[in-house]
Amino acid sequence: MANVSTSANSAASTPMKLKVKQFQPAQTPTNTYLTDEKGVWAWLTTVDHKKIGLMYLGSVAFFFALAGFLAIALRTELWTPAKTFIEADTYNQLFTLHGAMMVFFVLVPSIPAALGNFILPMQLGAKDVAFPRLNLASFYIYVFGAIFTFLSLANNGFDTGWTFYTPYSSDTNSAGIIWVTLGVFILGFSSILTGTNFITTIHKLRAPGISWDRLPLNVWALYATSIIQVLATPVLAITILLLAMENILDIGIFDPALGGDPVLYQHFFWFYSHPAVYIMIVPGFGIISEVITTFSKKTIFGYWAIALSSLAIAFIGFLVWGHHMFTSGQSAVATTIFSFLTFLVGIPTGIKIFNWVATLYRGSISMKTPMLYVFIFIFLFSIGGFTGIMLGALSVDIHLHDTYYVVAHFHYVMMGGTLIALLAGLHYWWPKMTGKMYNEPLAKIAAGFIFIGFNVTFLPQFIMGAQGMPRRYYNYIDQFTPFHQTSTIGSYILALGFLIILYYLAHSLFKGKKAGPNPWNSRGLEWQSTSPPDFHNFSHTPVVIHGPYDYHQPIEEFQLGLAVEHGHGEKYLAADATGSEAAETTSA
Amino acid sequence: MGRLFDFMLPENKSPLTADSTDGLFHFINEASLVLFLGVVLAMIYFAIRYKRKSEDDKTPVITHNNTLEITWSVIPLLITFVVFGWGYSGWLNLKTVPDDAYEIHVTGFKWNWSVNYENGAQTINEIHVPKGTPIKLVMQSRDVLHSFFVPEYRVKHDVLPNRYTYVWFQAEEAGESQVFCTEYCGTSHSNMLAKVIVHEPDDFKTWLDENGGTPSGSPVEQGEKLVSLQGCQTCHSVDGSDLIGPSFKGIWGRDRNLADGSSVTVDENYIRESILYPGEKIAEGYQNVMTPYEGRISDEEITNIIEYLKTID
Amino acid sequence: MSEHHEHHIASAKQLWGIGIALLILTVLTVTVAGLGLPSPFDILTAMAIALTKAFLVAAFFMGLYWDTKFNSMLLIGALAFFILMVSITLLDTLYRDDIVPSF
Amino acid sequence: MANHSATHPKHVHHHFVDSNQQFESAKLGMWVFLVNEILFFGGLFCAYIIFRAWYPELFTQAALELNTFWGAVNTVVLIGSSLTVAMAIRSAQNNQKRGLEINLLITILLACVFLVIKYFEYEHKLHLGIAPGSFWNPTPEIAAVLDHPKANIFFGIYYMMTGVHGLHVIVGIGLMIWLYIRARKGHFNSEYYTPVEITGLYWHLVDLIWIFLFPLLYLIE
Repeated sequence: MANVSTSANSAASTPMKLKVKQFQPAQTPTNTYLTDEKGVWAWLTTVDHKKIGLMYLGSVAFFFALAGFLAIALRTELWTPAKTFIEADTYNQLFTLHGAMMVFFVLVPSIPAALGNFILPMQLGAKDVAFPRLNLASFYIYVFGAIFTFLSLANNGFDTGWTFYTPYSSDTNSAGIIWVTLGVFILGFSSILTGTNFITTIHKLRAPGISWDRLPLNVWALYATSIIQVLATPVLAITILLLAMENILDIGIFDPALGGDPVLYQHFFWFYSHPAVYIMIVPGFGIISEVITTFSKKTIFGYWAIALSSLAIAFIGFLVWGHHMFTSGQSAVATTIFSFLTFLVGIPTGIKIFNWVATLYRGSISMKTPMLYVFIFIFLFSIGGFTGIMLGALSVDIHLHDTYYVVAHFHYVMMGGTLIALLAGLHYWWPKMTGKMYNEPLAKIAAGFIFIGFNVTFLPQFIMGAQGMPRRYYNYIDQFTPFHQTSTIGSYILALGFLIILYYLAHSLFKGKKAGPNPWNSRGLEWQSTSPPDFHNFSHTPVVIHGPYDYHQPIEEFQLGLAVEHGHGEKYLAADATGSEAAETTSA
Repeated sequence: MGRLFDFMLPENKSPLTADSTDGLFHFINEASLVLFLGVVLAMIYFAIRYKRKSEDDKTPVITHNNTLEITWSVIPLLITFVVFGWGYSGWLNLKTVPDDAYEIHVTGFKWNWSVNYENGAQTINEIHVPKGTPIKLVMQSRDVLHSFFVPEYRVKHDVLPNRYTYVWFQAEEAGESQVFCTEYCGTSHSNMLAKVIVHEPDDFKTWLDENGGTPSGSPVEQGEKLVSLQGCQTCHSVDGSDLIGPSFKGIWGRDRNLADGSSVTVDENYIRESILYPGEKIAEGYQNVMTPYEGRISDEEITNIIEYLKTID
Repeated sequence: MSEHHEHHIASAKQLWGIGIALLILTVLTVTVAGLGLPSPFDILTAMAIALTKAFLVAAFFMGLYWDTKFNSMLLIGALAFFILMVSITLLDTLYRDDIVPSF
Repeated sequence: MANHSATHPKHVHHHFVDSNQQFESAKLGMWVFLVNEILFFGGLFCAYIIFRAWYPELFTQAALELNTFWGAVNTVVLIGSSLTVAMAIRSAQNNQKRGLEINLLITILLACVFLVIKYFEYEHKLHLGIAPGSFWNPTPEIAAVLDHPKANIFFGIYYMMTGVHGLHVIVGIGLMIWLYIRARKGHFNSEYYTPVEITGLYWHLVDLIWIFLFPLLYLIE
């Protein structure tokens, strides 16, 4: 190899010279992160971001299965207008638990803490996240939060809905509420620490050559997410703390009986919980950008539009929380402003969708399972988005607020968006994580079940919501019976889809075909390591000379095995944000 | 009429409050459908048209196109401005109560709607209104948050314990409309239903006159009426079936086991205490969920209720 | 980015100077509060003094003055989001129209 | 990685290239964490501002029950401790082991003084029945002065703000003790003093919060 130099931003001030060595990239892994340390104890005490990511993935899958099982129970109860098989109080506790678990234990940590933990350092060419021990700590904080929440079940449980609105939540004499608030409080810190870790990692641990304009869009999305986590989650922590004090001590800030204001609680709660929906969905956007380029074999269309729209969503997302409160009795001024700002947050989301579709134009499109999920994502998430516009419109929201329309809307966004993106990412990176391929035909069948099951479950909910069916109802009036029954049938199909996924993923672990380092021929840096990756991700600090979506460059140029030569200006360019460098290679 | 998404909305029985909402609902649905089909069909078309032929396919380098970016940012932005303006004007209409509106007071409490009229008439879970007149409901809650929702009028507002909120509507036909509570409020949230009953103006006048004035009848009759108006039967049955609280049937004079292990005889003082301060002595096997009636009910009314309870065997 | 990055070391004189300035400002704010200024001005002066103190602590004790700009941006950003939270919530709480029933 | 770790000083973790990258990362991480702390207290400040905007007369009335003198003394104590923490960092940067230990000790001492004063303030209020929430039971004399239906809420906010701040002081003391032990063992020098630096940042933030709490709670009569 003679001189390999990058042309990006050649006008920048002083290009940095790096002595670069070339290695023969390993094709077959020797010492992978899975074989490096073995045994349960090594896993539980590991500070390796990949293992922690997998532990998160396992936990998230566990809670998803549990909360999903609750959802099936709820849907079954709603088969008939009156009691089907459980009591009203049980039903109320189950839907609360379903919501709280799905939000706090599944959606919030799913993509950032599970997939993000695994992929982010690899996409940056780093050996680990900035604070590996903190990373492990945040996993255990998450586990403790979960334990506290389960302890609440042993203490009468809680039936407040996941929103914990006062004064219902502060007046209910159930020890369960105190336990669950404690659990959510603790859980918040897990989220905050993950966010802190990611921001620092992205700023300080990028490999030479990864300038801000070569950052994978997944990293941009995780960056935006981390910012929201750090800015919003502490407000949830203080809100939940105040709520617990309200319940234990009656301090009176939120309880009208003591002179407080229940609507103020809603402001505090939604100041976190609205941005939190972007904590859940924005990392999904990142995955979609990665998958859609790989399977179109084409440069992303509108790199900066997609990267910056993530940041725009993160910012505007903080200004719109009051659209959950249009009927709450907040002032007319606030309502008007919140409604107006709500529409602004729809625009960057639309921009992303248009850019993704434009990326497909004249691509080389391969409909592998991850790509199939991207298509499902765009289909479902668009419906979620358009119905969001409906709910942002003031007069219409008055009619639709707190009905099944809202339930359907946020399931389309959260499940049709986040979870489908998670599935896309899981299938996409599964070979990297495990070194095994899954059964492609079965995967497509499962995707079909999920797509059909999902729509059968939630489309009827739009109709019955608009017809007036309120949410969180144990009994309902007869006219809604057909919609509920269709929805229940859909939920069974959906569950079946997930069972198939569980089966073939487990199967692939033991019997799956070996995956090469780069089964999709992706240009992403994470694919230039072995599958599964080396204990330190890359055997040497990689040097990056092309962007992650430079599909017009021959793939050989991504597999040169360029690495920093030791003792020759060995230094990350992380702090050097100008993004210009010239790499000089010497053959090894 | 005859719009594509008509099947989604319930009948419109209060055009003055519902028309603007419905128009916007249809507009957003139809505009969304066009955009949605555009996106999805383009996506599917590309997937077929540019299907991968071989692993060596070359793709063009199309990094961005500012004209396109601006187009697909500005056009949706303009559409959303229209939606905002339309929604805002409709909402202003919902907030602006006509000056000549007829006022009725509604109180939400776990899990009933109590309704008071100008002449002292009182109903429970039924709101009687004349047709063709704007009606203003002044609402408050006695305990937790509730929300008053009539789908057929497209009106909804939360009902709060510490201040008054209101909705207005004008029903144009005699008949009934369903009322839901849409803010989660505990065990029987889904049973906190009511009906708006729309009368011809003359019928309403007659109804109001018949039900107004001071309560009359024997203590037992008055007690029975009170028990029904206060919604006691939502939680306490009179036929012995077990609801959220103990049944009234055969309660009088019986010994009752309490949650703390002691027992008490059901007499005047126990019933009085249980109405005013329900948290003091909880019956075994039941939760402390009843709202205290201290300050809301007179001694005479309690006496009447006691007389009535004596009669339920 | 030099090869060998030197961390700024504040001189003892500087640190003591800031400490004494903070002390004086504390005495000042108590004194001004004792004067009993009319309503908006008392809180305004108290907050102005508190902000000055906060600036001194952040810039010199916490070293933001010598640090990378990004860390200052973080602090300012946090304050900006706090102000957003308060001001938007005030848009509700200050402008509620309470209606009183007429009978 | 064998050849890699050979060039690594002992305190640098394997995933960092050099000491400087590790230091800068730790500092950035701490600043991001401080952002979260500011928003955490921000919720309480927000509640304060909202209720003050609703009931200005309550706040001026209730502040009379708070002792300005001791509040001011505590402000001085915390400012002093911030100064000693800054001096401790300076000592570490200059390889002055003794200076580092002494400065850390003074900081711990001042933090304890702060808590003791706070304890007596609380004690006095609880004695008068100005207690949080359901323990709210002011003596008749206090009730006569504090004649406001929402007085309990002011003190609810007061106890939350000072209580959460007090917890941060306690955590700070724990961190300082940990630093002191490590300083005794000679872990810190001009090349490696990251824990001192970032704990210092935390401690200054605790001071910053108090700089605002003091005028808002004590100085509004």
